[in-house]
Amino acid sequence: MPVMSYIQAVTSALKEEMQRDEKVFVLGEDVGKKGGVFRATDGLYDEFGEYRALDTPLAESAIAGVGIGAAMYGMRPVAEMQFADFIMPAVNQIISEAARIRYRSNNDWNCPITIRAPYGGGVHGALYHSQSVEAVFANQPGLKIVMPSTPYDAKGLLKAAIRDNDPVLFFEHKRAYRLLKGEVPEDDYVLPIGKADVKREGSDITIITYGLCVHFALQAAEKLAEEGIDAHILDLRTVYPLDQEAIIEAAKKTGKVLLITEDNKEGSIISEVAAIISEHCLFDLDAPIQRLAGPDVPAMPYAPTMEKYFMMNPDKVEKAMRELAEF
Amino acid sequence: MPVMSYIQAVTSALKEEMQRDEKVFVLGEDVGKKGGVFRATDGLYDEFGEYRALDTPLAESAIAGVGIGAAMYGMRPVAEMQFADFIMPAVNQIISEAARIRYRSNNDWNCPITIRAPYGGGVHGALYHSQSVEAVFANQPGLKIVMPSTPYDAKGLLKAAIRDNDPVLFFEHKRAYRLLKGEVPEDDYVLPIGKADVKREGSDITIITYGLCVHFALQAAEKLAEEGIDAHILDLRTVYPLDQEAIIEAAKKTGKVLLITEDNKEGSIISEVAAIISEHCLFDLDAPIQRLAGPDVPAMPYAPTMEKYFMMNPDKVEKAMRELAEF
Amino acid sequence: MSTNRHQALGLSDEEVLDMYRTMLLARKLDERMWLLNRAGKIPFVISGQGQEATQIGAAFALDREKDYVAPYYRDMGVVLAFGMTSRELMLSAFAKAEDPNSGGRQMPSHFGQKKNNIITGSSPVTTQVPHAVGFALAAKMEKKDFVSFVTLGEGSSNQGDFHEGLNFAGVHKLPVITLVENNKYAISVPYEKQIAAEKVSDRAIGYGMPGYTVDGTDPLEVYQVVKEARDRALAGEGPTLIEAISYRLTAHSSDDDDRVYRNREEVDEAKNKDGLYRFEAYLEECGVLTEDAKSNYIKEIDQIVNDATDYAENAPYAEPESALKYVYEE
Amino acid sequence: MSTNRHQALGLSDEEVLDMYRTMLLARKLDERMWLLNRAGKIPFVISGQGQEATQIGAAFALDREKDYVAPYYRDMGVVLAFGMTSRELMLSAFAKAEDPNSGGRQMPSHFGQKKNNIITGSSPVTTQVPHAVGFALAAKMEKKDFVSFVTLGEGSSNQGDFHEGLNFAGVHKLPVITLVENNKYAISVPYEKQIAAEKVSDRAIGYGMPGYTVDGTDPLEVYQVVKEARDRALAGEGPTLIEAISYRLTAHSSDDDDRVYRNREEVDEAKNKDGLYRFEAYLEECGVLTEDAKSNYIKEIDQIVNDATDYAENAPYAEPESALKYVYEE
Ligand SMILES: Cc1ncc(C[n+]2csc(CCOP(=O)(O)OP(=O)(O)O)c2C)c(N)n1
Ligand SMILES: Cc1ncc(C[n+]2csc(CCOP(=O)(O)OP(=O)(O)O)c2C)c(N)n1
Ligand SMILES: [Mg+2]
Ligand SMILES: [Mg+2]
Repeated sequence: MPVMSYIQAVTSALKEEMQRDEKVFVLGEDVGKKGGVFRATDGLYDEFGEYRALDTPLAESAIAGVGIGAAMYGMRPVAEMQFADFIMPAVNQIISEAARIRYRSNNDWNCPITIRAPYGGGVHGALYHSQSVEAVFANQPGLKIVMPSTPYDAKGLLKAAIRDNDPVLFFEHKRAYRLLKGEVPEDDYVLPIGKADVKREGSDITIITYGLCVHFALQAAEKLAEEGIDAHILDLRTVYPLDQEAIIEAAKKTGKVLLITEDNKEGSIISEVAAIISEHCLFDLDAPIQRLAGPDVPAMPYAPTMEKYFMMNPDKVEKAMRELAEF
Repeated sequence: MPVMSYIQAVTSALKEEMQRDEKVFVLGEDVGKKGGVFRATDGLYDEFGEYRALDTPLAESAIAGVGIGAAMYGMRPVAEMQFADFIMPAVNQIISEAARIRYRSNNDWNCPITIRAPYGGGVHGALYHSQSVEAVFANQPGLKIVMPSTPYDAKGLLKAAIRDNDPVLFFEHKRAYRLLKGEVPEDDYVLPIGKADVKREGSDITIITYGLCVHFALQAAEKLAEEGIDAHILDLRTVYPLDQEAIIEAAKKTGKVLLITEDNKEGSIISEVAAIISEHCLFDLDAPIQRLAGPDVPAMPYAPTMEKYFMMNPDKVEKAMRELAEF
Repeated sequence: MSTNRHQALGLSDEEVLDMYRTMLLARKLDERMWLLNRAGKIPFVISGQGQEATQIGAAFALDREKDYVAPYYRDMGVVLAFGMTSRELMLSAFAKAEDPNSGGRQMPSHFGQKKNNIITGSSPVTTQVPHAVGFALAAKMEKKDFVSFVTLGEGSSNQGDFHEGLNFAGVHKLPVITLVENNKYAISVPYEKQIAAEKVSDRAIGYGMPGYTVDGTDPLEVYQVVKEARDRALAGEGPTLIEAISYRLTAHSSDDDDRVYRNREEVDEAKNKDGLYRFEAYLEECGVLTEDAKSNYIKEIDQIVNDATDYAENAPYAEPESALKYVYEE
Repeated sequence: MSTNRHQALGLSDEEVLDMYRTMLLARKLDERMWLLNRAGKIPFVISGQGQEATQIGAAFALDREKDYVAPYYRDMGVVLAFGMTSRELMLSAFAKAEDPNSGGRQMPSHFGQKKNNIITGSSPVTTQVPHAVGFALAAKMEKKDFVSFVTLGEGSSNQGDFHEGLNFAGVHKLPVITLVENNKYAISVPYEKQIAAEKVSDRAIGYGMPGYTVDGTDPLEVYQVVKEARDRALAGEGPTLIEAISYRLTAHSSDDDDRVYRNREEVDEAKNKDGLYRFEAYLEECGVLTEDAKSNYIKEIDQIVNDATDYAENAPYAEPESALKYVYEE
């Protein structure tokens, strides 16, 4: 199997889906001629032409809203928000419209749009190019939110998102783009949206996380394995709606649970994970449910000192894992 | 003490603050001549003139954004979103701007805006005039979100919000407006933002909730008291950031916790409450943390059958409380 | 008979009678809904009274088989013209399960019906503008010969989505027609407190498209401008912005009391210029509408409205648990 | 000496020399930042090169004691004119604790400094437009004699906030001046794929305000139009929309490679029309700027830039834990 970077996996998913289905097209700021500011849509303009790799005006609500209209017609738009931080002007279109179209029309209409956006920090992006925004949308039935942690998952889940008949938000960690590499099949494959994935089997402590933090947890787990601490790592992959069954199973497996997110702590995805566990497996727990997250400040600062203080990393994860194991 | 309805409490808070401080003004759609679609700003146009009770164009991002600008200058704008559902076009201004102004300027600038909006269902408002929207904002440090449950709290907290030097979202339950009446002092008073409030002392089960659901819980508690079930009821009042101390204390008090929200369940305010409890008082619990919430569908339908199915009410609360007591 | 205005536009007598009948039907259904609301039978009405001429004039200029419409809540005239039935409208007013718009999930006048090319709408105003642009983009990409047509109130033209949607359409010369139904108020707020432009159509130049302001109480004037816009759109010449000026004859909705913010003289004056009755007079004048035909229409429509009301009133609500359905594909 | 252009505008020789010096300083600081970036010393630069004439022409037409500015990320010229120092700008480029804009929290060029009436800005484009309108609303309510001034790129004028903000200002005739710095690209997307209007200023009529398009490489032309706009604003005549046409001489930012989407000839042609050097030539022609004075400026500025760089490079970062401060009032 060829080895690909995370962003190559994204690009190849887009390309293959566009080859497979004429209705698939990408739209967004600089996605055409330039091939995207991260080059995720590189080559699509040349291969598929101006309209299927459409440079839009700088207007996120229109990118989402025009995409929603095209999706209702029967196209398969893949809209790009240049940075996840800039999805905010499109919130009304996403929450009030995309998420509610099937429901409000009693199944008469549907909205098969995919909205991709690079999220996350550790790239000197400062307050507005580093954020995790999933929590804003993770209370909106009708939406699905996918956040893959590996090139393999990125490709298989992006294909699934594009083929899904409902709106999917697809957040890609921008630091993962070139940092993470992995084997990706050349054949067409899709992975199931809505299913978490065990990334490491273990028996001492359970880590539940998603996105780039999966990578940090795996790194930390290798180190802790040398000390005889055996971590079970569940990758949520779809952060909304959550895979309750997998969460419950993973929590019960070890009875000691650490939840990790790069986002601010209060009101994050892992709050819901904690709530599910405390609702369903309270008596299986041997330790309080631990949460490791960004501090509750608006977003990570630019200066390296403060960025590092905010940003998740393997050391912070390792420390929290060890503490839990020792509980 | 005079008895006032919830909406009268809101109106009198606005009026008194406008009398007290010339910098305070209200702006929004139909808040001037008409006095608001719910009449929350009734009389302000006549007393304070066109500009201090300002009818704006129909454009929520401008209502928030112009208010934010005026607040940075040093005014005390109280912006009204006609329905909480229509706050969505203003999300970018609220999250990217209001919430981050103090932080991003390293304390050089601040943004003392209050944004009021009627939320909640049970009024035949259907999908877009019934929603709880607090979860969208409850992951944004820099913001405070206040949701009062009584006329007394509404007045004291709205005054506190207006005097607060940071942005406050103030959500008023539209069904509470005329349903709830209570004693409200004639003198000036403020209540602390960020503090939960015990609305009923009890020893068997702990209910933690906010908004109109406090009222339902109190009603149910009276009934259950006859059966010898003694409920402790904590009203969050400020749903972001949460009053962790009060939550932990209330949970420990009885060891049996029921969390209630009218919002959809997954990713709601009570998910964070559950996470706090499971992090801090796991070994004090005698039962799994129960959550009672709206179903995970986009929003409540219009037809009375389906609306009732979605909407929280005293019977649903009573049933959940009884089940928990019997656990 | 000398050529009259509608013949000059290429409209047959049959067609204008059909227009008249549809306007009258919209008005009568609307009036009935207010009665039902005042009788406590339906919780909410929001009304198109005073705007029927705009709506019918526009809808008849479209290809009602091919074109897609994204109407707003006052557009009963548009959806009737596009094939929604009186029963269906009443089912929606009563929030019954059989309502094709939403199965009773949405408030009345939140239209949507795929089989009739009516795009589902919501309450937050102006979100439909980018949607219509999206349909037009699909038409261009797929080389289909339809246009999309979207309406909104003049107050709603102040939303960001209006600007973003129209500019997108202008840049890509998409076949979309935007009709602003300027009824002079946004709830209580009059035009001059809403919009700084003298005319809403003054905004067109900012989006590189032609803009027109027409008398929205004259269905033929609206017909003509929409027809021309449609021709341009199909010829690849891109979008058009149209403002049709009328007046909101009722309160904003059944929840509103308009006496607080506008005086009766103003309303009465507008009632004297009611487009429905002026069109009626025109058709009578040019001999197309006879006394007999008119009373037949009135009788027929009365029956239709009664039938629709009875049918809808007796229809069942959706089951409570059906509230759980159709969040995602099933 | 016969009257020259700047005297006709009421600008003294001293003032135009000050303008020139500020333009040159902005350019030199900017160039240094690119060098620092390429040397790996600062992670990011976003540049005003090519737009200094617009910025300085505009800023000098304002009352720099009273007026409030909401600049966008290319506006180094504006903030220098409003009193931000070279050291302060470099502190921001190096993300040091002493940076007055944000204490090193924001990327460089995210300006804000209360004592100099520079309103704090963010990355999401166009949000500053409603803010400036809010300041103007405050001026009107409080009967103060200041105006607010806001800038943005032409691509950013497609955001909903532009529309909503300008219409609000137009309806209430607020003293706000909106300057669109049209540098012909939004990152890689050229004007014609961004904006359907022939000119951005064509949008003014839709907001009931005058609109002007001027040559943004000529500081005097910009000065004049902003001055007139300010006079109108103070006279209660409301807002103005100004478009100043220039060209982005650098890539979008230090992260961008512009060779993918525009050819070198186009860039070179624009460099030949560089407003800074054309203004220099003008001042030399009319005898205001001597060879001596010029080389003194260059020397002085070189020193300033060196000093600022050294100072900022050696300044400390904020403590890690200070990331926790100032979420709310403390
Ligand atoms: C985003 C949003 N904000 C507020 C409302 C509440 N609202 C419903 S209709 C309306 C006025 C609309 O005025 P206009 O666009 O002129 O249309 P008209 O009702 O006059 O036909 C308002 C403020 C809404 N539906 N959506
Ligand atoms: C809301 C938002 N979307 C996207 C971006 C990313 N972005 C930064 S600058 C820019 C282009 C801006 O173009 P223009 O307004 O013409 O200003 P210029 O950079 O040319 O001066 C884009 C797309 C952003 N900052 N904010
Ligand atoms: Mg109107
Ligand atoms: Mg530009």
